[in-house]
Amino acid sequence: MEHAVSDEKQAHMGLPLPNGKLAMWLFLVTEIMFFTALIGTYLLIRMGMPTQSQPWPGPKDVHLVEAIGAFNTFVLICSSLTVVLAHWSLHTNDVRKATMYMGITLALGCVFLVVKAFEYKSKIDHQILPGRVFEKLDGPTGYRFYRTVEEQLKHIVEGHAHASEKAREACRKLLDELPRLSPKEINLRIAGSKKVKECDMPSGASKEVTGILEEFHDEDLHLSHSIPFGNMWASCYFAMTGFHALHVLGGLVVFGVILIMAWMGKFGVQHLNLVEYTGLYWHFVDIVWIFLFPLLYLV
Amino acid sequence: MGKWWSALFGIVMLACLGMFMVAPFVPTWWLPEGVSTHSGQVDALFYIILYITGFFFVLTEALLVYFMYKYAGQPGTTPRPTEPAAQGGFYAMLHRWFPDAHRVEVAWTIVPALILLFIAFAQVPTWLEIKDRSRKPAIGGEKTPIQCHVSARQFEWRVRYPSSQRLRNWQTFTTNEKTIADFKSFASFDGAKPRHPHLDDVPVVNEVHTWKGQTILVQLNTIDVIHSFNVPHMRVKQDALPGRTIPVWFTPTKANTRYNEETKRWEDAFNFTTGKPDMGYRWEIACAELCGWGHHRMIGRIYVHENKADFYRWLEHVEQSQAPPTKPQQKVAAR
Amino acid sequence: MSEPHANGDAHAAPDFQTYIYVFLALAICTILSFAVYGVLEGMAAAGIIMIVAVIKAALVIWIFMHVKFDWPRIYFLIVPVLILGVMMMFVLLPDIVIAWHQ
Amino acid sequence: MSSSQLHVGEVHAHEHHELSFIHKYIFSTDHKIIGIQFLFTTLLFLVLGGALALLVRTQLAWPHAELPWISSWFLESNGGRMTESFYNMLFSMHASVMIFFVIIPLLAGAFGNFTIPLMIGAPDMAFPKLNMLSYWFMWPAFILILVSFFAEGGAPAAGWTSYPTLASSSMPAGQGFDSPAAPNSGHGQIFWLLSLLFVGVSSMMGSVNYITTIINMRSPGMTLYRMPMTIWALFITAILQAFALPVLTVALILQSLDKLLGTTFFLPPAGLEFANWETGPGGGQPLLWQHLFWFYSHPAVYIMILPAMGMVSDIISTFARRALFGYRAMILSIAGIAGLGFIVWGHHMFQSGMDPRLGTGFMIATIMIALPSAIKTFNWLATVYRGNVQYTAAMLFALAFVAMFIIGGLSGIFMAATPVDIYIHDTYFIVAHLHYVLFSSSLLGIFAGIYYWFPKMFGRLMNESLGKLHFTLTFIFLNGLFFPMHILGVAGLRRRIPDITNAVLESPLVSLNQFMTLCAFALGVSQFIFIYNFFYSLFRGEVSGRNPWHSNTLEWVAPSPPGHGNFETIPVVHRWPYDYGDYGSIDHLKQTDPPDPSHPSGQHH
Ligand code: HEA
Ligand code: HEA
Ligand code: CUA
Ligand SMILES: [Cu+2]
Repeated sequence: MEHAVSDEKQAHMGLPLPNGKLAMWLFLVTEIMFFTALIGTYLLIRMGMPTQSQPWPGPKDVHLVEAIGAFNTFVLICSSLTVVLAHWSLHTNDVRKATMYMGITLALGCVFLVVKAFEYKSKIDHQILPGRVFEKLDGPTGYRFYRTVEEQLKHIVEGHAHASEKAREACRKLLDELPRLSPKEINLRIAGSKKVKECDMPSGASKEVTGILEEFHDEDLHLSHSIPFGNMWASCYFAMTGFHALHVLGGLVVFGVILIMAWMGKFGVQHLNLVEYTGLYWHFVDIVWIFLFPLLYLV
Repeated sequence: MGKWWSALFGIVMLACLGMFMVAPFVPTWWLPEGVSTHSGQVDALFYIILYITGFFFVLTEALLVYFMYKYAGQPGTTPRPTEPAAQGGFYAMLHRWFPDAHRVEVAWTIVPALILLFIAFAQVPTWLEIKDRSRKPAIGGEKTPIQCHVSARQFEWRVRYPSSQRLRNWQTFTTNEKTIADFKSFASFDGAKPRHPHLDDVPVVNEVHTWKGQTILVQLNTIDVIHSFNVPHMRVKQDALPGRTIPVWFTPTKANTRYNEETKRWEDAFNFTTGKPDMGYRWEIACAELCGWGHHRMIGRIYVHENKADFYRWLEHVEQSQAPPTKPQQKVAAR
Repeated sequence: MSEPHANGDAHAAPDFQTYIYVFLALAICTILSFAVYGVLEGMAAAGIIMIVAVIKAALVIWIFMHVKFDWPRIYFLIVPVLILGVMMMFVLLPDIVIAWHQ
Repeated sequence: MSSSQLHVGEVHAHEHHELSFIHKYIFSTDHKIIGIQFLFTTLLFLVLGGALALLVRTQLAWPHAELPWISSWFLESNGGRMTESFYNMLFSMHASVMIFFVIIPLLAGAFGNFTIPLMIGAPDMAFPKLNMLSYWFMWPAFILILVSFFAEGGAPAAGWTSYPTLASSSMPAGQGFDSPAAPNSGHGQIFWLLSLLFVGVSSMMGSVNYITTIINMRSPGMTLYRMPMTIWALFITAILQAFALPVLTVALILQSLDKLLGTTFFLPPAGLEFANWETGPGGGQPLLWQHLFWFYSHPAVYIMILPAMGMVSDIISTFARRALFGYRAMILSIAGIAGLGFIVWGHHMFQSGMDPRLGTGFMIATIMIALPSAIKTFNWLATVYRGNVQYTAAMLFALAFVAMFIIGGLSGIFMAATPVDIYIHDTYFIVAHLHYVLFSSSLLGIFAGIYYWFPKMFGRLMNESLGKLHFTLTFIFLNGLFFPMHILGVAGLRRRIPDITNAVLESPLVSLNQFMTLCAFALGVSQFIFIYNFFYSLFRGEVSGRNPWHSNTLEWVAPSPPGHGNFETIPVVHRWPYDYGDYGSIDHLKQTDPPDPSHPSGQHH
């Protein structure tokens, strides 16, 4: 503080806590409320809406790989460690080591984001996006479903996707039959009766049908099918992980700035506070993920 | 000059008070007559609060005006010192936290606290009786309500009654499983559409009918935005929430509908005591939640028939007028 | 910004070893919750997994974020926010979760 | 002692180069300038909000009248008459502007910034740059809210509460940003949401800054229990904001996502059917918005009154020349209001389809809020009691605050009572309540504050006679305007309707509405006195000197207007701020007056 009254007196009247740290904690408090509201929204919607016949989608339904989430958790935990070690090194006057730890943290943060990006890509490929998942298949939605599937099938049949020959054959067959099928039947043919919920069964369908997706386990077959609460799931997933990712990005920017400072030789023990506050923020981001991971992937 | 200000405050506050004194005697300036079984309780609670708050209004404003008058600054006078804080016992404890506490402060904390607690707990029984689902009238016995489904949309109330036959089945005191299931099916909706629709349901628009003394259970729902089922005369108000069906029930204590032989319509706004049409007996369902540009004119009406027979007469009329055109079409409109 | 270094222990920090231990504990917790996910199902699994998550968060807050040292100075921020956050969700439960299933 | 009174001037001797105009008045980091910037911009928005209100009033009084010239200015009119959606837009924007761009930034932004460092004896805020940012983050908000007036489909018209699904419904993915529910809920609503997001970020920065400053930057001797009520109130308000605002931010973000990216947070599972559009399936909860919104917006109403209460406490004590009665009780009751304020949000939702049993809990909490408010009211009265009341314009507005807050608060009790609220909800009774607490209390409190601190801000006094005239007219006409609203509500007039001639209960109330509208116009015109007085005094007012009101608090120790760094010497505080009048020949003892055994402080220790 340029205009600070002498330190000793501030300490006398205020808390024995630097302004920056106090402000950082205040900021974190607002962040806690922010994520509480966000996660609370998710929990309430998730616990409130789904029913026995229309459960909340499991990780498999929405192409979510738990192991990847666990890996990312581990990455963030590591980065939490390195950032606290950076502070510790600076505390013990070891600027070089501190810089190194900062660098590792930055790298780990990047790894996290890259993994996240791949996760996002798989959602986009499978059209598991808010407002894009088909749930009820009657009325105009059914028609849109029909058109989407038609397009996807054409795409596969024309050979742009790396689908296996057999799978492509099945797709060609479905494409031929498409005009004669109702949207619900199309859905059944794609997903198979194990994945299609009772309410989405076309009336009179026999119960054991194996869908194209089931039959070929083909990750590259990007075919839409109905996922009850898929839209809501996607909304929550993207909102929560998206805001978390933005926070990660924010942290990375600060780490980047610190590293540039170090590169320019301007980084030193005088930045102990800066490193500590950044660390506080980074730990908070870590904690958010510690909750997001089980809530989205495991529970 | 200083005293003038207390006069200004006094006059304005008196004018406000006066307005509340006069309003009950101006015909259209006060609560409309309550015509449901619970309206009396609601009004009573209103008056309790009105008297308590009225008392505090007069007390505090009068003190303010009086102090403003009495202690208007005169040059040269210095005010007397504050009374010394009370000491000993309870106060010693109090003074640890409130070094400036006075006896009067304790008093004006505890007395309002008690009054407020009284106000709060006085509300609970009435509130639960009107809204709590455990008090919802159920099928079986003499208290069986008639039931209709109200689906709000921009900007009208779409009302659906069961066919007169099914309604009669509900109303017989010996109900079997099937009627019970039928009765309950009115509450289960998949979005806006009933999960088990009946082809013989009787749809009407913007009118809800029942008869005097008969509880009606409205299954309220909306297909687009939030609306509010607001019947001021019945002291009923309930928002219709997209995606949810909310039960609303009330029992009218007066009738307002008769069959007008001249116009061949069922007409409301009829005062049976005087035997004359009377706009005070038009009970409207005036949507009370902003729902778009037509919100202000989203108005339905409550028709309370004199007795059961009249009600069924009306229901059967509508049923026939809406039956498939194989039957000879009868021109009986609801209004 | 030169901050007043009000008192020495504002920067008192746990030593290197503690950090490593905490890190190991966190890693083990992560594996644990993943294992529970593979083995158990339903509410039991969910409960255990969430408890483990709370433990992890507590460890990070307590040691990594130095709350162990700063607690007397910042509890007045943390306690209310936790109360508020938890309260908000619990108050909404009957309304949004239970009411829907009626 | 002497060592602690170091000269700020000495320390910063090298800093006394002239700042350029831009750095001094535009991108200033000086809390006083920022406060004044907030003051000017928000007063400008007050004029806008007031103009919108007057249009609202016009339509209510003469629902079928063709508006001679106005109609040709606005696009949305049919045959010279205002369209219904245009009316909806008017009150929605009126309320949004008044709440988010006038009252909150005036109280927290203008007065918070101006008074906090001065009254605690600090040279500036803890983070001056952040402070500047918090002002400049308002500008995107200003611009966005103004842009929304010209958005396709019109400005938002779903009320300031923006309930889904009227506000939130969007076209199915890929069908553009129009709204199937109402044309104005399309693009305009999106601008509204983004605008409020910026307001939120700005307020959040402000509140972090205020809390840090008040906790850590107090001058020597300024213990917590020596802080003036203004500071206490602003402190607790900042805490309220820090805790509540993030929740609104989430709500705003979720609704924006619903509108922009097709998420379904507020869309029920089965979707909705509009006249010509069917939304896709949802899975969300319309009620969730109301919970999130009111979780913020109820505490927000206290954000909009507590600072005014603090200011009024100081002003009344100053001009009654008497110690504030029950200082600690006043602090505790503010804290109590704030604490309780977090658990009463459901009282806006009694009729919303919320679980009725929850309603009971919310009702009891709500009614109990009257208790701390009662303590405050009685303490104000007791402060005037045996006082030596100086009727300055500031004091008149402060006393009117008390008188009006009683009315506004008491009407709150009716609505808090769940069964009574069945009838009262969404009628003009609510409108009466909210204007009594927002206009007649908060805004009058703000006027009091402006008259009181004007000399400190600009070094000149406002004209007292004009001030008193302004007060008299405002006081009379606002009661003429707002008090009949209670009657309208009891008679059953619904709020938010452009045409009151439709329903049986409503149509007889037209003439009363016309009377109110005339009062509203008179009220609007009276404000020109204030505007004139403000600008006249800015340049021609009587030079005030340091302490024109003989006040005790620290800001009056500094020069008027205070220079860069506020105080020539760092003030050392020896007593609480309310030592008025009790000491025989001595009229008042400033907080900096050294202790003297013959003149004990009124505060017992
Ligand atoms: C500054 C703003 C402000 C303040 C301070 C308050 C204060 C209070 N408000 Fe108000 N309120 C609003 C702004 C505010 N409100 C707004 C803007 C809305 C409408 C939102 C919308 O829908 O658009 C609203 C709506 C609103 C509702 C919802 C109504 C509805 O929509 O159906 C309710 C219901 O309980 C309520 C209650 C209260 C209560 C109990 C208080 C209490 O804090 C009041 C306490 C004060 C007193 C009681 C007076 C002083 C005490 C005494 C003189 C002692 C003696 C008294 C007794 C013993 C009773 N308010
Ligand atoms: C701080 C908040 C605040 C303030 C100050 C006001 C001030 C006024 N309000 Fe408003 N109002 C609200 C907050 C506020 N209001 C809210 C929250 C709602 C609810 C909205 C909703 O339902 O969503 C509402 C709703 C509302 C309604 C109900 C609309 C409806 O439900 O249909 C009405 C109707 O009369 C109204 C009128 C007025 C009037 C005439 C003023 C007057 O007091 C205004 C007088 C002031 C001025 C005129 C400005 C000062 C003028 C100058 C400095 C210069 C002069 C300028 C000109 C003459 C153009 N307001
Ligand atoms: Cu429907 Cu308002
Ligand atoms: Cu409220």
